Amino acid sequence: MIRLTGKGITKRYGATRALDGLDLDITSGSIIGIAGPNGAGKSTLMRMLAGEEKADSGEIVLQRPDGPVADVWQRVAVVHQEPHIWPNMTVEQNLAVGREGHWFGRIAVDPAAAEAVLTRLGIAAFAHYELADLSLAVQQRVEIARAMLSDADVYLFDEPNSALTEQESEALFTTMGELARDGRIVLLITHRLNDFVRSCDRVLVLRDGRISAEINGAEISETAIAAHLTASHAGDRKPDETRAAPRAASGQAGSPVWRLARCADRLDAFRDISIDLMPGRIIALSGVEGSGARELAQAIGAFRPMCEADRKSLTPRGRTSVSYLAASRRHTVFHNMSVGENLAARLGLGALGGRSRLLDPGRLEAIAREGVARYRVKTGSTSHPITSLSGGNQQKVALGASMEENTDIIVIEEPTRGVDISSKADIYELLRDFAARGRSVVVFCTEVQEIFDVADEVVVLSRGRIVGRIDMAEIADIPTLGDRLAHYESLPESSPALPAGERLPAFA
Amino acid sequence: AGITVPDGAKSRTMPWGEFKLAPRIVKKLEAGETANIVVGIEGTGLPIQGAEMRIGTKKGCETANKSLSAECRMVGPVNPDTAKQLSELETLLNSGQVDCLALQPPLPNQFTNIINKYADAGIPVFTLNIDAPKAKRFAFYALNEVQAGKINGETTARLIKEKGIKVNQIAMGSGAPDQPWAQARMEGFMEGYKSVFPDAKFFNDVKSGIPTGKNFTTQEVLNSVTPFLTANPDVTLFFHTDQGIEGVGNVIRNLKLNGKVFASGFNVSGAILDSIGEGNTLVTIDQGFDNQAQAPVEQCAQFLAKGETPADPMQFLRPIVITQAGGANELTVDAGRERLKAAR
Amino acid sequence: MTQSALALLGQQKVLNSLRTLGLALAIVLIAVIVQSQRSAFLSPENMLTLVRSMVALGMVAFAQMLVILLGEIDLSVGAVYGLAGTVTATLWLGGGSLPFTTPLLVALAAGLGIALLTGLLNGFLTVRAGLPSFITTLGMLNVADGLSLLISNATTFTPAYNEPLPPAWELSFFHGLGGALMAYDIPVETLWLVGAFILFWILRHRTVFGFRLMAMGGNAEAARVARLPLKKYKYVVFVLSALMAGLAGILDFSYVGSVGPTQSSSLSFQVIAAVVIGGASLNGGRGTIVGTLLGVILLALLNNGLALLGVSSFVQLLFIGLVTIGAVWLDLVSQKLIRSAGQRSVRSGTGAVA
Amino acid sequence: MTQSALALLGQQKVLNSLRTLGLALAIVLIAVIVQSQRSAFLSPENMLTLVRSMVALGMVAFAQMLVILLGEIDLSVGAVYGLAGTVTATLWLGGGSLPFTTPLLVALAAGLGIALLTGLLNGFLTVRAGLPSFITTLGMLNVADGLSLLISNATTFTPAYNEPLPPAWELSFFHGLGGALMAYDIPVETLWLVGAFILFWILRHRTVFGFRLMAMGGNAEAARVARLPLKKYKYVVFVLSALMAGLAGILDFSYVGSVGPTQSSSLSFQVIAAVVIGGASLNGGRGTIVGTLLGVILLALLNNGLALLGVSSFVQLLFIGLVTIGAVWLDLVSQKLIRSAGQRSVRSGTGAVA
Ligand SMILES: Nc1ncnc2c1ncn2[C@@H]1O[C@H](COP(=O)(O)OP(=O)(O)OP(=O)(O)O)[C@@H](O)[C@H]1O
Ligand SMILES: Nc1ncnc2c1ncn2[C@@H]1O[C@H](COP(=O)(O)OP(=O)(O)OP(=O)(O)O)[C@@H](O)[C@H]1O
Ligand SMILES: [Mg+2]
Ligand SMILES: [Mg+2]
Repeated sequence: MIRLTGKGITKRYGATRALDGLDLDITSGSIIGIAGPNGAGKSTLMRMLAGEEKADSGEIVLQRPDGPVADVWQRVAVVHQEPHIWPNMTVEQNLAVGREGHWFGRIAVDPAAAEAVLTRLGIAAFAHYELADLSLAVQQRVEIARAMLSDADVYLFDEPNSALTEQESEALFTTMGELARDGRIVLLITHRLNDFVRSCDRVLVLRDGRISAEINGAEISETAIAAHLTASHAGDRKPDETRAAPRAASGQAGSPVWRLARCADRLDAFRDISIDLMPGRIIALSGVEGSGARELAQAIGAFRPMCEADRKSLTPRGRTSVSYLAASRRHTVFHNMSVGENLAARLGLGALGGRSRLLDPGRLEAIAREGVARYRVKTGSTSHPITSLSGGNQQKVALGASMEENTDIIVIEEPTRGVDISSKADIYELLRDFAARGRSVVVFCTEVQEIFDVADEVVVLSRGRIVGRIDMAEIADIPTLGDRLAHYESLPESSPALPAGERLPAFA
Repeated sequence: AGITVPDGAKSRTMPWGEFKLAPRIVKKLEAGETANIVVGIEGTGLPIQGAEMRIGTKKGCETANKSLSAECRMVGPVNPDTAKQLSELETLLNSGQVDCLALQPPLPNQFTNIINKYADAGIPVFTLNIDAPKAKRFAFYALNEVQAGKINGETTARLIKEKGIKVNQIAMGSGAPDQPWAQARMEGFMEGYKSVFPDAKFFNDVKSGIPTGKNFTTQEVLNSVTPFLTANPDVTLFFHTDQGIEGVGNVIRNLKLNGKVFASGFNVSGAILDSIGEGNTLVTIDQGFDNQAQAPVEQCAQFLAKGETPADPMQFLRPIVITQAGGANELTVDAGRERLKAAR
Repeated sequence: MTQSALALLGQQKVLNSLRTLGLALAIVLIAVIVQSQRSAFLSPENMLTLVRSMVALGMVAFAQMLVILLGEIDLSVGAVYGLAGTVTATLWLGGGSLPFTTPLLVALAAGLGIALLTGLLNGFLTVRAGLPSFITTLGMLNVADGLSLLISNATTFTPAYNEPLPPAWELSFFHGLGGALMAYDIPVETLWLVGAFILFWILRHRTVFGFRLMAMGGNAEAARVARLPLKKYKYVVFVLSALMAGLAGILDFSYVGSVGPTQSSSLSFQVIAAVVIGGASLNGGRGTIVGTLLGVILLALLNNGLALLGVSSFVQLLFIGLVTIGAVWLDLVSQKLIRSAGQRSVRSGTGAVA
Repeated sequence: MTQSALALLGQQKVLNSLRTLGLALAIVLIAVIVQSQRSAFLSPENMLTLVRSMVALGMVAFAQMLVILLGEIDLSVGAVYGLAGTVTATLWLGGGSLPFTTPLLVALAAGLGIALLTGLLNGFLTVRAGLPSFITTLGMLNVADGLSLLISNATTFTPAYNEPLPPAWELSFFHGLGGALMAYDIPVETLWLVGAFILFWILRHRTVFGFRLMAMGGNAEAARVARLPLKKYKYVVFVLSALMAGLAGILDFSYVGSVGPTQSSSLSFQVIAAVVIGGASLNGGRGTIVGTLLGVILLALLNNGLALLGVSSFVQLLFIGLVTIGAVWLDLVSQKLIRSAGQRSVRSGTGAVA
């Protein structure tokens, strides 16, 4: 049995206490969950355990059956919240970095092991593709593969499945379970509470840099964890109330904001797509990696070329405006700018300019303050660098920036990626408000819960075509939705289907 | 309809050994084909120098064409670049594109090997402006830098004496104070000046010339000489070894030091001549870059057509001295302007 | 320092504005050393000389900073500087390889026009063809140099002694552009520097343009997602950079009174050095106009100081190298010190409260 | 092309290896044009001249590529190239500003030693002090130039005519380093180029060192987290770069037969241009040795071809600029074509199955 203990771990960034004398005692055997609101210090804890940064004070001990380990970090493998990968290298090369083997010759990891891991994660077909060309979902799986390939005692997973679908997550948890049963310590951080319920025997709740509660065995349920997470926000909704009731308004009359008729992708990721983007409606696109759903979202967001049936290229016409938010923070956050500047980055002179048509710093500051309050960004000040925020808070800023644009259509990939549950409810509400003003919202998400909570209508894609449409007014609970989605995705096509991974790479 | 190549050109005993004109060239000339005379210089885009040498090459070519059919080309990097100049010379040699070479190496003796390669391949080589005395070259055409500096020093001192100007300290500057030619000019200037005023006080010596910008542009001179003269009010005579004298004249005018500080130097331009007219600049020496290129081109034709080459390899050209009033062996400002115009 | 001043230091905004303090410190230090050796340093004449010597470098550097802020680079400025002057001179005065001359105003327009064209071409090749701007502008540097030499035939032009002499009003107008002296013998050229500083400061810090440049330079990919007009802005910065280079070339021509073939790469090099010394990052997304100005001052001051001190040219090179490294180092160190002082104060502040 | 060949193109591996095809194409194109005009182009003598002219550029560029791969830059190579030669010459031959001389071997060691030292200093200032390498190496460029002038006193050294003449074995040994001719008149120097190519190719593509350089250049933060030895590697590449520059300087000294103060910045510029033309990215993480070689060949070929064609030096500049841009453009276009052909084939492949 392996035991990992931490005593009084403290880490400060400027005025922020990210970890405040945290004590930890965990043993191998099962997956241990760590829950906590955004900015609680979860990722910081991971960094300390992995030795990526030094704690200000405190002590971390890893006890193996044969004695304590000298350099703890050497026995720790991490899956980071934002993938730490090398975009200029192929998937195969990415796996090899840091464990190149012999000094001389062709560099590669043990091909059999690599092949096995990649196949298991469904990305074997991409082995020779450069990561820059691949989507966040693939990049995240490469990060997972890197951890899987290392022989460690402690495995840390920081929101590993925030861009994975239900089935893909399921497969990941199976693997993690195997690791745990094999006698390793496995830690899981996630904001999808359901993940804790299905895979953990023990959940630690982290708040304000300390472990504030612990839930064990049968007590673990979504409500129980949520209760701990939202304990101090008395006025907050319970998660089961997240799903607001605007469905009544759905199906409103009116002309579509934009009508897609038999559209296709230039690179053939999808074809034959007809959708009406109605004002006031939130449409969720769903589909596994390679189904074309993500690409369709990008195309509606005018980020990817799309053409009509006659191969003419297509962009929203007339006065219709679109704003698009990508899934990866690498594509949404301006890391050289402050929180406030990021919130204003997409705005034009109309919003930022003073009377002299020059940039008005006061105006910018006001917008920033408003944004920080509206999107519940946990930050010391609007002038802090965005990179000093926790993952979830960065997401709120990015989301805020694109919503502040006030376009006719907003397209968002993984709207609440990494956002804690209490903020999720706020974000759904904001999206709904947005739609209510006669605008149209399109989301691409991989989480069934999220689709259930946010969508008015679901469009399911498989192999580049629409295979099903679900009107959410007919759906009563999450399992029903899950079944419907699984049903559409497994529909046989006229010809034998290829495994998902064999399809075209999803060029980002 | 070619010429008969004289035996004196076909083979010749030089101080450094036997020279045999390449049979290729002989055949060519006797068949009446055009001889390729190549002038390879250090920098075709250098201010003054590049333009004047091009004019000299053209003039020389006209004379050359009186004795044989010749085509003259100026080659070289735009700005000094030893490696590029060398590989260009090698390329031209290999492809048999040169029948006579007039070469300005970037530094004394630097291109000894390549000159020897040309000579061994039967191609006559003359140097100009900068010499390679150890190499198998026929002759060298240039100012005698020390002598030109000396004449400048003597003339300057004479004018100072005549006008009763009081000189406290003399500074010497250059765009390239590290280069042998610049140091030679300073050496000559000191010698010439001291022959009149043995007790003259010099701010710096030959090895520590004041740098005024390595690109020889007036902008740089303004930025360096202005603070220098401001900081050293004792310096009342500034000798500049090159084009920078134009900038020194500007500085004296800008700082309103007319009648207090004087300059002497090298080269001509409208501005330099005007400064002499105003009396701020006492003496300038027109190096005659055009002559330096013209002479070896003409000599190439002389050799190929008549087998003649100068007995003394050091062919020093007469420095052209320009002063306000002119004098024996000196040009007046107006005569200088005429020359400048003609050079266009 | 008092507790409250220290607490102030903890604020990000204050920290950001102190970014180039170390550089300013280095400049003051050098000035003090030079002044202690040569009292003429602080004389009005020398200060004028110093400022005047910054004109071309500064004007071109401000625009270059925007290019670098966007994550690109413009190596061609030195050549464009030369080309604009040469084209103006050849057209106006004749004597180059063009068979005709034009009035001054046309020549000036042509000089700026060819600069504009180079900027547009730089933009086109970088944006449309997708070439790295290092290659685009390196190529353009050679092309512009070649053109300038071809057009002028490597001649040196001096309007005041030209044959035929241009009309008097043209001469005085041209002289008035940069060379003429105003009250206290201040050359007109310095006004252009001041004007350029104000203009570019506003452009960088008080317009949406500058704000977006920063965003685009920091993360081009995110800028694309946010649909910021990246391509258009690239065109604009390249055009601005080329125009400023052309303008500076013409102004220097006016001030110096003559123009000839120049060594173009050295100006480009100096300009980029000034921008980087001023704290801009060659990766884009970071850079201020004040920083750039400090970089320009440092370089000009070094040249001026070393000339005042009468240091030999070999030793000058040594000094320039060492001081450049030293100044940027000092800047880094002082930034670190300020930052940690700020953090300490914040922490002790919170400690007191807790 | 047949279906299977197209399918092959679809494979990422093949695509990656075709990366510099367009550049090779441009080179062949230029060669064909020059040859059609001047039959002497392909003569053995001219080929030897061509290859010889690539030696210094190539050796220095290979090492520079590693620096750039890591996302840094080394501007000081030109100055180190000059410094190593000058130090060797001054120590060996005397006549500079040093009051003593040493035997050749000591002088050679000192020449390489001072190159090593510059590399270490570049590494130190970049790694320890955290200065941008642009500043570090720009400063070092000036320092090395100044030192070189100070030590040599700007003298030109010619071993064969030195006073006193060095021992015969020293002269022939030194000549043998780079200048001596082997069979078919091939200069020894070219062997060094071949050796450097092989060495650096292995280093870049067949060792953990090269692999990790690529990783570190692609994402330094991820490399830090993966605990790759970033700092050590930075030292190594700067040292390698300086050493190769020093070595090239000494070899060229041997080949040319003399050495004097040179304009150093032009070599640095050319070297970086060759690396970038060869497809390396100045942001790091991308670059190959074969690409760099092609970049070097392109530049050398251009000089050689234009000299052969007898183009005037002003027009040469124009051509160099245009061809540089054109070649890189061709490279980009051909990459895109190959890529989309590959994608089409993959798609039609899947289409057939579906
Ligand atoms: N590099 C940094 N500089 C300054 N502050 C930081 C830095 N990294 C983290 N912090 C701060 O530390 C706190 C904890 O951040 P951390 O990333 O650990 O949160 P988290 O629990 O992972 O949140 P999330 O669920 O949003 O990912 C936050 O307040 C954050 O702003
Ligand atoms: N308001 C908008 N709403 C929807 N689509 C838009 C909008 N503005 C631009 N687009 C589309 O987004 C894509 C990128 O637009 P943008 O004008 O920002 O590009 P650009 O960088 O200026 O490039 P270029 O003008 O050269 O195409 C284009 O396909 C454009 O048609
Ligand atoms: Mg986190
Ligand atoms: Mg546009």
